[in-house]
Amino acid sequence: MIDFKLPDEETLLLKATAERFIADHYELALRNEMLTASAGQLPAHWGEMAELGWLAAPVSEEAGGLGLTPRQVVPFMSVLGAGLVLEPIGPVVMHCAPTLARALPSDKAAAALAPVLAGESIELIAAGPANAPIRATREGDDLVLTGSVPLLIGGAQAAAFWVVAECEGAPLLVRVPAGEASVEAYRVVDGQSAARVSFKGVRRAAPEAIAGCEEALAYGNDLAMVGKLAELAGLIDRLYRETLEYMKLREQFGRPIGRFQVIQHRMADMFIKREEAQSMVFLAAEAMASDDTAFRSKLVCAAQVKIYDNARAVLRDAVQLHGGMGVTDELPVGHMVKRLLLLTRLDGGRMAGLRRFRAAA
Amino acid sequence: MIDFKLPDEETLLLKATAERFIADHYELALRNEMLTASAGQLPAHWGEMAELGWLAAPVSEEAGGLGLTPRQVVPFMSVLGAGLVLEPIGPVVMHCAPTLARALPSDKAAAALAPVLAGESIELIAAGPANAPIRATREGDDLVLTGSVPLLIGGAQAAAFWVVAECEGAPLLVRVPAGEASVEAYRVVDGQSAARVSFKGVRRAAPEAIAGCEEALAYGNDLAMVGKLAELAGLIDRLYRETLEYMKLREQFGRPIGRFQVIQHRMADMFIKREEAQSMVFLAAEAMASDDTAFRSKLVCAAQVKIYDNARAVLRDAVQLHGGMGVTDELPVGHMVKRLLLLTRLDGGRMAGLRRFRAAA
Amino acid sequence: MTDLLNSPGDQAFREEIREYVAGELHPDTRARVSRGAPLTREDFSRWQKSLHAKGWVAPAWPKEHGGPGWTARQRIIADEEMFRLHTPPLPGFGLKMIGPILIQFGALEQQQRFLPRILSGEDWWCQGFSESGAGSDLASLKTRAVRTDGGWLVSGSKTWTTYAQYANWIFCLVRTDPDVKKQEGISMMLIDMSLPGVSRRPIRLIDGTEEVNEIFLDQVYVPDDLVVGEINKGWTYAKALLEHERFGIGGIGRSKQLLARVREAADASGRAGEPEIANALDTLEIDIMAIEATTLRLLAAVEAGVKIGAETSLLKVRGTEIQQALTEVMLDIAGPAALAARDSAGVQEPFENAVYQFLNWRKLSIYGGSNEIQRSILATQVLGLK
Amino acid sequence: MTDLLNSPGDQAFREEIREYVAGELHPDTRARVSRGAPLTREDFSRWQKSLHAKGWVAPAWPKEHGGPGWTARQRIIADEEMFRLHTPPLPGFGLKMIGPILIQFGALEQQQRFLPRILSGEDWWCQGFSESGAGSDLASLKTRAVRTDGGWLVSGSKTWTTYAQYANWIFCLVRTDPDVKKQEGISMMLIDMSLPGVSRRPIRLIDGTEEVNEIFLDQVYVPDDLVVGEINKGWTYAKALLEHERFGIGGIGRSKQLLARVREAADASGRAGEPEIANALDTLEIDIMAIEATTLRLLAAVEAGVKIGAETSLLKVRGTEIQQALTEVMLDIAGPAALAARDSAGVQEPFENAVYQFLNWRKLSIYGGSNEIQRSILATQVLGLK
Repeated sequence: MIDFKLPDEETLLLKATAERFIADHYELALRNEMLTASAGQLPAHWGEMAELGWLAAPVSEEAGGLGLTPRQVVPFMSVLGAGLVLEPIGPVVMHCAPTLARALPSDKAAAALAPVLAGESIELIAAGPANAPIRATREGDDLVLTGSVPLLIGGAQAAAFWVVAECEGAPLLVRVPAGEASVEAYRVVDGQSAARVSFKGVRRAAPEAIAGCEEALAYGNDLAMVGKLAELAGLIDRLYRETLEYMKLREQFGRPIGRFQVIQHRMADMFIKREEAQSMVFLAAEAMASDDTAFRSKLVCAAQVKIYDNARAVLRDAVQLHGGMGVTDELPVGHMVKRLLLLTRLDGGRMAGLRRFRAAA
Repeated sequence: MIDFKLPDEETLLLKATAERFIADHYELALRNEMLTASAGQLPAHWGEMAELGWLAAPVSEEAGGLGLTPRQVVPFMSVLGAGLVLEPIGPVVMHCAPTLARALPSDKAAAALAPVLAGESIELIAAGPANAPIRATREGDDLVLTGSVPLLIGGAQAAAFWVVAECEGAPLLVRVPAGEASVEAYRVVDGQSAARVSFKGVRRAAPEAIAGCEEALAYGNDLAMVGKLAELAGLIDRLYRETLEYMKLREQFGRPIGRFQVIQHRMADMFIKREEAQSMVFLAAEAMASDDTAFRSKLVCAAQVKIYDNARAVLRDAVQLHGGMGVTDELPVGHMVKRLLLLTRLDGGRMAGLRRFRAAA
Repeated sequence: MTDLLNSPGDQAFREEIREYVAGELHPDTRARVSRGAPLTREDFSRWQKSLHAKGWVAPAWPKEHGGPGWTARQRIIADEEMFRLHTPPLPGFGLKMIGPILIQFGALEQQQRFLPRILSGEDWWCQGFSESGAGSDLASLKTRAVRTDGGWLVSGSKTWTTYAQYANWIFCLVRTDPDVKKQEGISMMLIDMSLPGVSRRPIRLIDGTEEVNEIFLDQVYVPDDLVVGEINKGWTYAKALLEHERFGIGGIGRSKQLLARVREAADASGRAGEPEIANALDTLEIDIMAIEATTLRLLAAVEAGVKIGAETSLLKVRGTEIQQALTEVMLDIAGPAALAARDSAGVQEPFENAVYQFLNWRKLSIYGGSNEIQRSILATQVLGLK
Repeated sequence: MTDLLNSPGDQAFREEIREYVAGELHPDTRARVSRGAPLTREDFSRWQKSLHAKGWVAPAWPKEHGGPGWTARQRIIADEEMFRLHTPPLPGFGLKMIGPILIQFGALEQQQRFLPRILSGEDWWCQGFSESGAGSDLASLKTRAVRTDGGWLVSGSKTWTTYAQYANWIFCLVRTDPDVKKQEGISMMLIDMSLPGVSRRPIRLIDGTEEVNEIFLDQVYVPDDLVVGEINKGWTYAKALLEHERFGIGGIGRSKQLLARVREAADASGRAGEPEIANALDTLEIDIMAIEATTLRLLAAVEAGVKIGAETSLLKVRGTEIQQALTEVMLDIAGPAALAARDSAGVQEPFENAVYQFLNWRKLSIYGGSNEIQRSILATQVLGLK
């Protein structure tokens, strides 16, 4: 059931710790320094994130997590996204950990997740592109994995991959230590560390693989999308606020440019897009609680399409209204724009979202 | 070869007669009176149009016409379109007559066209929808025609139809007197007279049919489109000018609304769309002179897509900027809007144009 | 499209509405609404009687004045279901405009005299705010009231007066003090339309209907007891009006019904699968979800005590943009099948009203504060750009 | 896409250009241009030498100053072919800005001293108009020139100075009279960048490049013979500049080259047939035709003696909108394949510069008079709304 109650105390607390973290570690100059590290280096503040309990946030208590709802985690993810963190928090916290917590029985999940939630082992879901999935073939008691993930955020920092492999028409989830994969590290446009991860005939004992994980994978994918949408909604919100501020300060032709009617209407539209983004990310987070997976998926896809569209429009106007300053690397706006570009294009974009929306009955 | 020379004297003369005609006959109140006539009644000023030589304008001199180029006829058609004439000038002058002049050898064309150009007989090209063409089957020495045209402008006023019928995979052009067709008269949204015209086993002697007319039909269709685009460009121009005038006169909050920056930018955009429409209709008219039919068709389709798009946008803004007055029937804007709607939707619209554009190599 | 409000309680409430409507709505009315045809006075008044009998006619009125006592959530659901079931949307001049104003600002005798007749439909009200010279600059209105014995003599003219041909009362903004700042010399008066000096000229609209009118007032006598609240405070009351039922201005129920109708037309014409049509309709469905979600979020904030002001202007802007876009997609689907004049021999179902609805609904972004005005309100009042 | 200018004479002229370019263009330069990669100083100067040798380096200059004597039609064709053949677009600060200004307003000695070195590429010029406080309100610039013996002492700073790192000369607008209306106290001066007091700070752009700079002027001495035209007339000269080559601002050649590149990428990635991609690209091709046709129509009017003024602003607006849209469609086609940082191990052809070009070209609608400024120019100067 969809309900738009205001955030509860836990939500606000978690969000406040994220705000403090960003203020402490992500001033632009500090962040630029981090970007000079090699792409394969471990993320700077991972230990602190673990200590703050963040890595365990949306994992059920039985699996060793804090049991926060998606709705409670959204504002927190928004702050981290707008804060431009470089740690692979989305892929681990919103994707890998909650997927495993659902795919495994809770005792096994707790055991598998313990080092992840403690920040000792960065582990990621590794799925191939839709048109080129990773394949698992049986050879005796072994599974042999072949395929690759061209772009995996955090891939160069991971200790292990949970490979989504297609085997005889159904997906399996198979853990592969990073050492057994071929990992080519690089940075993506917004400065995050990523990798092309390839599995060239990697062998694992068949009984290790987790079967019957479709539901967990679907849930995890939807939750990861909600995490990404939370980051985007945060970025949209911050771009809106910084642009509005700039419109009030910047003077041209003897008055603040925010007094020009054309600017006013453009800002009104940006406000509308920000409000819609806020609404849709909450709607998607609320939908995650539904048992009706088609309903859940439909609402998550709707939020994806709307927020991607609004993000692109806000990007264009935020840069344009900042004028020359908008195209430099000297204000946060330029950096936010690159992260926003990345987040809206990691998957098939609005068209893929729209097709899934259509398919969800 | 595309050349954008300014209009020559013949062009300007023809245009001037059209302007005088509109001033004399198409004041809004007079036009509203004409709308009360039954849809099947003959068009009010057809005789005068014939006397002015209009019906013969773009027909070759050998076929009894004036031999004006499409380029010379465009400004004239723009004036008539913007003037909201109710006579079926486009279907006869830009479609039927020039098609026949190409489909027939010149002596036969001259004979067939004489009563048409003299204004004695209104004759129209009657082609079925793309997905339901009219069929001709051979029975002995006869052709039997079956099919219908759901919407034919001027159809209720015609003395004869030149039916485009598919026969054994190729088109034939067959003249059918109106009395042998079933004609259901009605008015369309902009007040023009139209009809659903059906051929229910109409019999004609096979030798009467004109075969090998593909090229003439293609040329005639392209020319008819140029005529329609000329009308639309005229409507866009007049909507732009009337809206601009209104923005200078109408006062709100103590000043002409054209002084508000948001209005200024909207009007700048309307100006751009008007300029583009003018350019594209001339481009299409110029292209009609090309021997390269793919080149001709590509440019005509490009003009169609651009002008349809711009027409829709100008419609929206002209009404919106006129405010309440824009949604009444009391100013010309409301009537122009209805004609513009009609003209952009008589065929498959922008998507059909875009597909043909793509197909023209 | 997907119902966002679908808890067991929501579903039961929907069921209750469906059941009542099924037993009450006249099939002719239902058919006209479902096809987007113009509605008759009979359609409205017959349906108002049904709703009044059930106590549902004024969802947002306080219970003591005859409202059903629904929560905001229930009102949203009711609106959605009523549209879905093709009930006619009752004109809001009595129920959503002057009624709430009298409840908030009217004298007790005015409430007792007029409110029951608004609920029952016995009185039909129209609105006398706009003037032909004023437009969006409403406060520059020129209709004047001059003091006379025990009341006022009102002269001037009003325009865009919807359904004035059916109305027996009009509530007007008139200038009672020409010497002060323009917003400060305006009063609100209730005028009996059968009085001498009141006359009407219908305005023919672009879609061929005559649903709006010009109203002329020539020395019309208005006794003091038909002035609303205080003299010269009319502007305040009119502004309060804009805030009443402000969460309804997104027109979500209306948009959903229209979307359903366009989808049916796309299916019927075999064009639902064309990518351009499918993409446009899915995108608009998502757009509707976004304003519904925003409405719910803002409502939740209000219920939690957060002050929400002019933010609701965004619902008007987006709602009308969506509805106009839907009428345009309908035309895209129809192609030439929509082009015959209404009621002519050429009309083709289900497109017989498509052009006229497209034309008629151009007004949505013009009236009730044009979308340009709404954006300026957002920029100045919410964003603080001034 | 289709060539609109395709008469036999046009075709012969195209052939002449193709032949010369084929023999002269360095393959490395060609490769960088064709992939949208950043260009080096060497790319520009090598190519300038080739064009200069042929007399083609300044298409719009009068023949007596070293132009090729082409017609407007030939200039359009040359621009189109040069882009199509992936020649590097030479920076216009010398060839299209200060050169034409000196031809029109400069002293004979200035012309003789500077024009040949502009053509040959011996001098590299940059532009000192913008200041960080001024932006679109260019005339409010603050850099001051104070009178001294035989010349002026200039102090202040300039920004958005493209390729200043390569330049040895800068032409500046400076305030020579602070006591008159802001447009009337501005002069244009030519400054040798090797002088003491001139310094530079590169500005890192959103795409990671450093093609623009801030320039600081600290008591820089400018002798009287390096003032352009009259003192306090600089604003007039700057405005005349905006009208020079104004028919080129649509960037048609550039747009066509980019469209071709995006189409190739669509084909290479197997996505050219997706309706959303195909519709977007065909629509943009038509958009380009529309501004090309408009350019030709306006040019024909000028040649027939019609006065065309600020109308050309529409070419800037639409041209930049089209180019930016094309960089966005490129990203749509690329999807995640465009997301690796430039020159990193993750880059995937042909998308290795797609994100950076998208980011870099955001500037198109900002510089040279933002598109907002252009719309205001159209509204006030062409439409008469003021």
